[in-house]
Parts: sequence; structure tokens; C-alpha cells
Amino acid sequence: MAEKSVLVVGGGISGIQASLDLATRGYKVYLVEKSPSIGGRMAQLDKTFPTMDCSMCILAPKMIDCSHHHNVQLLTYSEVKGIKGSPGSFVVTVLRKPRYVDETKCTGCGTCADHCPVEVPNEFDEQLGMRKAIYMPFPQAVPRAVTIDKVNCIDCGLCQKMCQSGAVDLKMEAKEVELNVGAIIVSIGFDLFDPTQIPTYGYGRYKNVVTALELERLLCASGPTGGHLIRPSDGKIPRKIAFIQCVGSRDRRFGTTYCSSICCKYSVKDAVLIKEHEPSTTVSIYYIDLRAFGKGFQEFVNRAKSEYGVRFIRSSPGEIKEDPATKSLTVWYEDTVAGRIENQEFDLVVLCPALVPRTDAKELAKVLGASVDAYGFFKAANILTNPVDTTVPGIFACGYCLGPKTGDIPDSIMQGSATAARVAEVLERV
Amino acid sequence: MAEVANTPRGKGVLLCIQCGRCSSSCPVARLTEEHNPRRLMEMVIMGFKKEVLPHQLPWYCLSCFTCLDRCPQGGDVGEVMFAIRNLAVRQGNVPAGVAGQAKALYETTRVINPVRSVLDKRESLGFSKISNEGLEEVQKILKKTGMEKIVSST
Amino acid sequence: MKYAFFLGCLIPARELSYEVSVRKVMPELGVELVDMKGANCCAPFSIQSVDYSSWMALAARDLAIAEEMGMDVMTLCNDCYESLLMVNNILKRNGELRNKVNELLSEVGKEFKGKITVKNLVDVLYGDVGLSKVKKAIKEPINGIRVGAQPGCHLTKPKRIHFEILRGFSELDSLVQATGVESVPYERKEMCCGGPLRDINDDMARQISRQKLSALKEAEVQAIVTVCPFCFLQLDLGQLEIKRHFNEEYNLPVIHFIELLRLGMGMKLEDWEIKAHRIPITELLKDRL
Amino acid sequence: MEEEEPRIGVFICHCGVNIGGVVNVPQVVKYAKTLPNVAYSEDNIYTCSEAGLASIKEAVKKHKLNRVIVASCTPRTHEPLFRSACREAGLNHYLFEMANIREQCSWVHAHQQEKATKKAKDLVRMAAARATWLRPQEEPELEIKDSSLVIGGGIAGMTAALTLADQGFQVYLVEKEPELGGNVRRLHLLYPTMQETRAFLEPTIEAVKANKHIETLTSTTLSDVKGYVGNFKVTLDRKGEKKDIEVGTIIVACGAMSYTPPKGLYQYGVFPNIVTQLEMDELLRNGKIQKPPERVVMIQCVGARKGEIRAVDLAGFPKSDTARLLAKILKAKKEEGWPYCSKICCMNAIKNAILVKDKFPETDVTILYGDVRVYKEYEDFYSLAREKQVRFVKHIEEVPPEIAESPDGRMSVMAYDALSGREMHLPCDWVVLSTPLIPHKEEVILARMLKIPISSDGFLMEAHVKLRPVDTQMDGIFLAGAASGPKDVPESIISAKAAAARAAILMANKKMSTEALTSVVDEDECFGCGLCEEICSYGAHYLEEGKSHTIAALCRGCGACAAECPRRAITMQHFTDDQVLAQIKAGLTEEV
Repeated sequence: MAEKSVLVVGGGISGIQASLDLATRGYKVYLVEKSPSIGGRMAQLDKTFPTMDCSMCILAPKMIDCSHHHNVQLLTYSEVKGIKGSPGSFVVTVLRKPRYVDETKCTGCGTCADHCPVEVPNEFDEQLGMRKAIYMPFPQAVPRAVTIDKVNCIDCGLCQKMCQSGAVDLKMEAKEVELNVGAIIVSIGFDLFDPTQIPTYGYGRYKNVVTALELERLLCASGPTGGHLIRPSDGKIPRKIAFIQCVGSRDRRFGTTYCSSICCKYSVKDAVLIKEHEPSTTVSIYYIDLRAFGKGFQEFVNRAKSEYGVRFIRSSPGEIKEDPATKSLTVWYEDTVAGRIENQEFDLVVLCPALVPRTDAKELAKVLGASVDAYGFFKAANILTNPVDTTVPGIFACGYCLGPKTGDIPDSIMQGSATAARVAEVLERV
Repeated sequence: MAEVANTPRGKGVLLCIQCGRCSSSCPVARLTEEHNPRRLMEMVIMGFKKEVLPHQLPWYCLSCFTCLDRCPQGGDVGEVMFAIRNLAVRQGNVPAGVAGQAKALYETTRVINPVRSVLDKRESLGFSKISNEGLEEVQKILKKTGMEKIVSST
Repeated sequence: MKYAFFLGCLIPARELSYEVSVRKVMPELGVELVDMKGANCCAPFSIQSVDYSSWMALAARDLAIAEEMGMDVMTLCNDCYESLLMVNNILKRNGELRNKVNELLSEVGKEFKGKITVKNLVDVLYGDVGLSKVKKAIKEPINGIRVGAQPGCHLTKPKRIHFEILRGFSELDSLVQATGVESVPYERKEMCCGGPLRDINDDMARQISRQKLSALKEAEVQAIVTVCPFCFLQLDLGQLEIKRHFNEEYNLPVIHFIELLRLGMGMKLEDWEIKAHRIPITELLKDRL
Repeated sequence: MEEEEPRIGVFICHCGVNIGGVVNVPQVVKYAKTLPNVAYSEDNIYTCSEAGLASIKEAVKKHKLNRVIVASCTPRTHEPLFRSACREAGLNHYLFEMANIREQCSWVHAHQQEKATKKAKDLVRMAAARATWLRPQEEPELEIKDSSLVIGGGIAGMTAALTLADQGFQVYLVEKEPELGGNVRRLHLLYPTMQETRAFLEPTIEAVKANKHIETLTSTTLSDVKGYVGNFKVTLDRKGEKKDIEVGTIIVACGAMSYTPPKGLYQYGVFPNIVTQLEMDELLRNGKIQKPPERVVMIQCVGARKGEIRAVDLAGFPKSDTARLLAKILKAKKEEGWPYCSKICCMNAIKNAILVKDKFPETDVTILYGDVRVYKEYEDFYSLAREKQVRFVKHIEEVPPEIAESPDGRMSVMAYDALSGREMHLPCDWVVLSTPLIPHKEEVILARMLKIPISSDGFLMEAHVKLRPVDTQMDGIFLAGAASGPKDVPESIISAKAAAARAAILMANKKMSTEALTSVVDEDECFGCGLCEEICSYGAHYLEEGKSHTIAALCRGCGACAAECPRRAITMQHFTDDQVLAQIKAGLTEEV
């Protein structure tokens, strides 16, 4: 029955939290995820501050809870296409893109992928690692089923031959399903600002200039390098690493005037992780204002300085130049506190790009009839009093799709639970 | 601060967050400690008038506008520089070269004038004459804007 | 194609050879240049440093003259170009300021209406004449020469005000390449020639030029191609000054783009024009002069 | 089930390269097979993945396993997962045992692969030894009352109360002050919307009062909390008169308070016109400042980002003994300041700066900061302040601002502007100190009554700072608002709704089952000395007719009582002496 069921769009940590809270509360939850697996951004991270738990290790159980929960129905590789009705009785049309693999039959044994002749960069690894045309984005993927990416598939049919359980179905077609739900929660997360828009930093041209998310994959044990931090250009271990804050954040030129809220914090975390990997590495963090707010972060920064010897320089570098021979990078910056303009050579430079709305956020907002704010994030009904309500009654939002008002993972989780509360408020109101 | 901020080319100073992208991009600042566009902005914000206006500081800038392209806030140091210079000039701080051009402009409508031989050459080539027919109008305008006073005072 | 031809101060006074080539080449490409009677100095950065409203008024007066002629302006000098372009943009968008300026202009019976656009040599050749037509005009391509093109700051910077016509190095490069020479990339190509500090802080100006020149040397170019007469002056005459002050020799011939084009089209330079280059170009272009 | 032969299955996880990169997993698998009672062993790339779990279930059936060991990571995150796998395989999940060969082995011995492999074998051997002694356990089921106690009538407390009441749950909202509203009541306008506090506070208070499911008790404090999740028995004290209520869940929204600098810090309490941001807020709201000041100087991080909680502060404080811990922290911090960033102060300062500027455009407002921490969209608010010509001066720790009397009898602030490298002397009429939010003293009593630990920053501690930000280690008790750390209004509202959601889950389900890992008293052995009652931090033991009894729902299975009991009359279910001793013995015997 509609009034007892909820649609959650986006299977990241906030969407998962909302789903589990509602499901455990007794609601029927449809969790729609665009990509082949739930998990979202948190799944891509290496370790998380302050417990330094491996991100996937603490996320995986929640992902699996979702797939096991009798009240949760996963609709991965699916997108919301239309919506009718009103709070209490929405009718939502969901497009189930063809996976060309029967989820119920696939055991995720991976034999098909082993034999697939087509190799392409893996989105989940930020293009740093490779995957096959029939693939599971990462080992802990939920549901545990492979997907054929038809764009790159050459229809050799090998996977079908190899599959023991006859799960591959190359004829599979997209189909639309209609869901009756009482309320909707949007939790589609964020994309990264494209650093090529700031040419002086050379991202895209210089191999050893990477984004922070790429770094997370390079640090991650289950990442493309098996957790060994190496330079993309030559596979050498970087000895001098720089982090550059506010790449696209606090920037009027691109309309991203806001502070992305998390970069300073994860940079300090990554710096410490790198130091633990290779104590001899020198790590420099270039910042404008070091925004280490929130529980335990200031103390953590103090430790990063005193115990780990991480360098903090108040400066936003003007440009990066690559030495064509060594592929090492010279960063031009001013130590604004010392008032000195200097340049320093690094083996690896990590850019911390602004967090921006998903490319399809506006489109989804249009489908749902919800408004977006000046930056293109989902607009809160009232950022003070109704922070997780969208402008449409019965439709709520949590996580970074609401914009940087989300600090980090705990905030996303709190928002996830908060939307669960709002749903209950609306559907249980007595 | 207000004196600069309230001029058309100076308002950028209010947007500055002192990130240092301008200074580390500035070709002059890389050559001399003296010139630091970021610090100059800070000094303007903090109102260190005496340390800025009477000195060389405002006159290092090339106006190459690299900073305009790189400033994340639209702080436009390169633009603000003109607002600062306008104030400096009114305090009599104006390099001879600039004063000379201003004077020439007021007296001939152009900042550089051809020598005799060049004029002859142009004539032989049948090019249009270098005339000062705009002079009267130009001087009228410059009297109004007060530039004439500045020219005569320097 | 008719343009109000804004000559500026520097060219007629110091770089007559530039003007000659322009007047010879442009008609061949179907461009008619009409002199602006009574035009005054564009009010370059030196003047802007002295007084804001004078800048506005002087530039607006020139623009008003062009408007009376009913033609877009074509400039040669980057400094004139940036000045006129900025004022044109600002006054077109800021009504309040426009009224102030027009108050001043009314004293001399002129008015800024904002009906025209400001273009430079590259705009006209690339945007209006068109690359293909330029290529066609090249009868005797100048092959086998490596040059470094110096766009000069105010051809492209700041990006946000250069929106009326798309503009960047690539357009200039493709025009230069059209003449047959090879335009090679070099370090910090976007950087300044140092010219703006001439007469204000000569030493600094020369040091900036040195950076430019050594970058070009490193890229192993045989010559520098300029569009802006200031860049030309600074890099050409500048080399002599640098030799005097730092005892460094670069010996990089500097040549106006329009001259290169002229040669490519099969016209010859006259002796006095060749001599106008302080770093001799005879060695480099001997078989073409 | 007396007593079929133990048949143990051992599943060893590579955890990608986390374990497999160091420990020679296949060797350990081979070794496991040689251990007594081990009927089956295999390795998995990720045992926690669906494939891993599937193969556990399969093996249980195929090899008739009646014990399961997973050698992988920490039970803290993964035990529930593997237990449910056992359940799904038809095995009582107390027949599951875990060996941590990652945190306790591969991660700490990353550079000693051989030794690590040996240690992994030891850990597996020990786990197997214990598994042999494992017995199935039944989990007691609890009734959950569908009523809730919300402690604190601030914006967080009211929001939580309304959220629950709207779902039909009975709520008792307790506020120690005579009226609702909390800290927000003291504020004039709220950033970033700059809407009048009253305009949104009053309607909320009205809504609370009007809601038939909420019983509001102002001027009321807690005098005692007994019971456990689902069945808390709370005694309230309303101006001396006691009132007993029974609730299923408790939401702690006790908030925080603004730090008052000690006399003399930045001349606070010495010169008249030196106030905190909160005091300035009140001055502005009551129009107490008539004469346009020439200059107002604000100083950030007064009493924040200072010092650190030193290890000694925490030494010897069991998590449960929160009272002494906080008392000690409060004392130390009073002078030294607090180590954390209170995160709302920058915005408060900017808000007040803008208010001053709007009221007195001619007044110069200068803010001395270390970092401008206006995160999220608040950046735009910072820009607005700059456009209003508020000045921001970055100072550095080495040269803190100094306040002196200036010749003209006013104050003068000496500040070092790090970004121009120059000293500034700012004669001014007002100095405003931005002070952090700090824990209430009452928190001590609360924490003790509710048995929730306090984290090193002095605020109430979450169950897991990342994954369970509004839960506490006590089932049925949740945290809302600034009780767990500084928050501004939107953040408080979100956390309050989150806490309400978590509480609602329990109450809506009406019942829950608890861990069987509890203490059991052998009444024949017990002679009623009462040591267990004394030692228990959770009030799980009580004496009756000279014998000790356990309240299973309260027992956290810490084992303190069992260790203390002179007659060894207390057994920890699922951690029996047999099990632990067998494990120790196996640990001490060399690899076979």
C-alpha cells in the first residue's frame, strides 16, 4: 500500500541510512540507484577520520543489510523517469536499464569477466584502474551481480558461454516499472568540479596532478594499485606530495562561491595516512583558511602538525608547471603569512576540487517538480527550520545533493535519519 | 579602504580573501620582494595609507592582467591598482614617464609625437596628416575632469 | 569591409613601417580602412593611472567619432585596443556612468551611443576576413622558419571582457602559420613583454623582457612575431638595452605579423622598412627581402 | 542440544590485500584443517561480501557444521553480519566465533609477514579452542513502551518532541528553566537568513504547548533514572515535588553553554566595554548601544582551539565514570581554554559585525581571526560582510592581540596583521570576544544517571562518531543538538529529527531482543556480599533475600561482577570460564 511505502533515490550512505531506518521502522522501501551497485561515494574512500576504519569495511555491512532486509527492494541500474500524485500517494515511474544479466541468477563468481576480451577504465576507480565490459564495479558490490556495459561490449558472447548459471541475457531490454509510494527521499550525492577549468593547475595535461578522489583510490587497499601510493606517470613512490585546497570552491568565476566543507578535513586525514604509509614522505597542504571544524578535527590538525610533521602553508598557489623530463611538478605559491613568493618541486600534486551538483540533478529536480538553489543543489524548503524538506511536499532530501550544508559522513547519516523522521511525520500524522 | 573601495576600479578590494594566487602568478612579484599585489590589497584594506601612496609600491604593476584571470573572487588587483594610482597621483606621487605622457596628451592629444623626419616620410607616402584638430575638444574635457590641474601641478 | 582605422600614438610616431604594411596589405584582403579625423589618444594605462573619468571621456570621444562614421573600430596596438574595448563594454552596460560621460562629451558636441564594436587586427583578419581567405592570399609561403608568436597581454587578458569575439593564442597562431612559418609553443607565452613599465620602471621592464626572451631562446625560435607595437618596441629595442645593461645577447629578430603576411603575399619590404628593425632581419629573410 | 560432536568450519578472509597482502592465507587454511574439531576450512577474498556469506551458508549445510569461525577483521563492525549468516544457515548465532587477524595481526605486523602468518595461526587456533565450548543461547525479548522522555526544551529538544508527537508517541519534554527556548532564546537574529529569532521560536513553542501528545514540564530536572531500553523509570523533580514516569526511550537534548572567559583574559571583566558575542547580541537587540562607536574589535577563538586534553586528563577514567572525568576537564579548561573549534563562532561574529555595520555604517568593525571558518554556503555571508567593509585581520598564535588603555581613556587593541606583516594599534569603544560552546555542568549528573560516557572534548559521546552520530552506547538513549558537540540551529534541528527517527524505530516495533551475553548468578554459590551490585556501572545487579540477581536488559556483559565475585558465583553467558580458559590454553601451547 502506497502510504506505507517510500522511494529513496540514490544509494549512497545517506540514502542507505534513510532506507534502513524506514525499513526497520516497518515501511516498504524502494531504493533506486543509477549505477550497478549501491554504496555511493563513501564506497570509494580509503579510510575515514577519526577511527581510521577502512571506509568500505564499515559501509559494507550496511549495504548488505539493505540487500537482506525484507522491507528493502533494491532497484539498481535504474532511474526515476516520472512522478504523479501527491504526498501519501505518489506514482513513480522507474526505468530499469538493461543489465543484460539476471540479478537473481548471477552469483558474481566473475568467470565471465575473466574471459571478457574488452578492457576499459573503471569509473569506480576514477578511471585509474581497468574493468571488463562485463563487470562488477568493486568486489563488495551490492547486489552481487555483474553488468554488461553495452557501449563497450563487442557482443562476442563469450560471457554467455562461460556463465555456469545462465545469467547472461544479451537480449534483455529496458523496462519501466510503476511504484506506488507515500513519500520520496532524494539522496543522489555530488559530483566533482572539473579541474581542467583551471588550466594553470594542469589537471588533465600533467599526469601527476590528481584529484583527491583519485588519491583515495590510489591509497585504498582494494584500489587499482592495491593500496600502494604511486605516481601515475612512472609508478614511482612519491616522496614529496602537495595538497591544494579550494580548487573551484570559494570561486566566483564558476558560481561555486561556497565552501565545500570537507576538503580541509579529508586532506589532513589523507596527509596522515600517507605519513603512515611512508613516514619519510613530506606532505604540504596549501590552504586559504584551514577549516577544521567539527568533532575532534582541530585536535587532529594539531597532531598532524606536531606528531606527523605535515606542513601547512596559508596560500592558494597561482600555477603548476611540469618538468617535461621528470614529470615532476613545480608549484608556484606565496606563503602569505611570511609574505614570500616561492616555488617548490613535488612528485605528486593533489587537487581538492569543489563538490558540485550531480550533472543530472537539475533533470531529476525537474521530474520531481522540486526547485534547486543558486548553485544547482536541491533547495531546502527552509534552510533554518525545514532543512531536509524540498520545495515539494512529501519529497525530502538528504546528503550532499542538498549542497555543502552537509559536512561529512556523520552529517549525511544524520540527514538520512532526519528524512526518515520527516517521512514518518508526514505519513503517520495523527 | 573606503577611498579605494568606493571607486569604480577599486571595489574589487572588498572581495579579496588574501589567497595569494595573484602574487604567485605576478611576473613582477616573482622578481622583486618589493612588489606583492596580495599584500598591497591587504595594506589597502587595513588602511595603511602612508605606507602605500607616497611610495613606489603602486607603480610596479605591469597591468598584464594575469591576476584578473586567476583571482577566484574577482578581486581584480590589476584593476584596483589604478584606483590606488589615481590616489597616489593626487598626492604628487607620479613617475616622470607618466607625467610626461599626460602632459603631452593635454598639449597635443597624443602621448607620443612624431619627429619632423617621420612627418615628412608620412607625407611622401601620402598618408593622412597627423593633426591636432581634436585638441580644443580634448582640453575642454580634461579641464572638466580636473586632469588639467594634475598635469600642471606635476 | 570598412573600418574606422584607429592608428594610436606609437605607430605613426615610432613604427611607421607597421602602418605601411597595414595600409598595403589590408586592401588586398578586401578591407577598407578609413582614417578617424580628430581622434585623440586612446588613454592608455599611463593615463588611466592618472585619472579615471578622463580615461572614460577620452576613449568615449574616440568611440563617438567612429560611431559618427558608422563603422566598427580597428586598432593595431593592444594598449589602444584594451582601452577602447573596456570603455566600450563598460559604457554599453553601465547606463549611469554613460550619462556622466555623455555629460562631458556634450560639452564638445559628441555623444557615446554604444552602437559599434572594437576590434583588433587579429579579430578582423581571423573573424571578418577569414583564415581561408588569408591562406589563399599567400602566394609565396615563407617555409622553414621557427618563430615564437607574442600575442601580448591585452589580446586575451582578462578573459571575461574579451567576449565579443572568441580570441586566444590559437587564432593568432593559425594566422601566423598561414604565412608558412612554424609558430612554436614556448614557456609562459601568455606573459608580458615588460613594455608597460617602460619609462616607469625601466629596469624592471628589462628584466621581464629577459624572461620572455630566454623562454623564446629555449624554444629555439629564429624570430619573434608580434602584433602589438609595444611588444615590438620592447623586444626589439629592448634587446639592445639588455645587451647594454646585462651584457646578454639574444639576437632574435622581431617582426610585425603584418610584415610577415605582406612577404607571404609576395610583396617586398623597402630598404628603410628593413632597417626599422633594430635586430637585423636580413640574415633570416635574405632570399625574401 | 546435548551433545553432538563439535564440527567447526573456519573461513579465512583476505580482505583484499589488507590481510592477504601480509598473512599467507592459504597456509593458515591448511593449518586450520589440522586443528581438533575443525571439519572444514576455506579462504575468501572478502568473507563479508555476499559471495563470502553465501559460501558460509553453503558449507554449514554441506559439511554439517555446528560451529563457525571467521578469521578476518573486528567483531565490532562485522560480527552481526556473520551471525545473521549463521542464523540464515539454521545455526544459533552464538555458535559463531571471530578471530581478528587484521587489526590485531596483518595491520600491526605489516612488515613481518612470516611472524604475522604464525600469529594468524595462533589466533585461529585459540578461536577454535573456544568455539568447541560455545553453546547456543536464547535472547530475551523486551517490551518497548511507546512513550519518550526528551531532556532539554531548547530548539533541539522541542524539535525532537514534536517529531515524535506528530507520529502519535507520548512525549515528556523536560526543561530545567522556567520557559522553553534554550540558548536560542538569548539570540536576536539567526544567521544566515537573519530572520528574527522570535518569529520562528514562538510558533515552535506554541506548537509544543498545543500538541496533545506532549507533556511539557518546565523548571523540572531529573532526579533519578532506573530501568532500561523500553522500560525506563524516571523520577522528575519539579521545584521539590517528585513525579514518576515510565518511558520507552530517552532523547538527551541538554544543549551546551557559552564559555565565559575568566576575569582578566583579554581584560574581560577589567575594562567595562569588553563583552562576549552573546552579550553583544543582547546589547544590540535591546538598543543598549546608542552612541555610534568609532570602532568595534572582535577577537575570535577566545578559549577555543587552545591547549589539548592531555592523556593524563583521561588516565584512569573508566568510560562509565563520566562524572569525575568531566569535572576534571571543566576545571582544567576554565583557565586553559578548550581544544576544539566551536565552529559557530565565526558566523556569530560576522552576524554581529553586519548588525553593527547596518546600525552604524560609519563604525569600523575589525575581526581578529586565526582562520575564517565559514563553511558551506556561509561563505557568501562572509563575502557580504566584506562588501559591507568589515575588516578581517589574521593574527598568529605567536603574537596574540593585546588590549591596553589608550591615552584618551578608551581601549586600544594591539594586533599583528600576519598578512601585511605589520602591527596595528586600534583604538576602540567595544571589544567583543567570540567564545566557544562548552558542555553544561549538569551534563555530569545526566551522564552519570544515564550511564553514557563523555568524550575527551567534554561532550556526551556517540555510539560511533561516524556511523552512529545520534545513538549512544546505551540502547534506547539518543543524543540531539549540541549535547554531543557545538551545533548551530539547522544542524541541531537535523540531529534532533535524526534522534527522533532512531527512537521511533524502537517504539514503533514495540519490542526488541537483547544480547544473551549477560551475567548469571548461581544462587547456591552466591552469599549476598553485594560486591557485584557495587561494581556494576549499569545497575544490572540487585540484592534480594540475600542473593544477587541480574537485570539482563541492563547488563552490558562487561564481566566486572564475575571478576569481582569472591565465590565465583557469577558466570558470563557466552564468555564462560571454560571458553576463555580453553582459549588461553590454546594460546600458550605452541603451534602444532
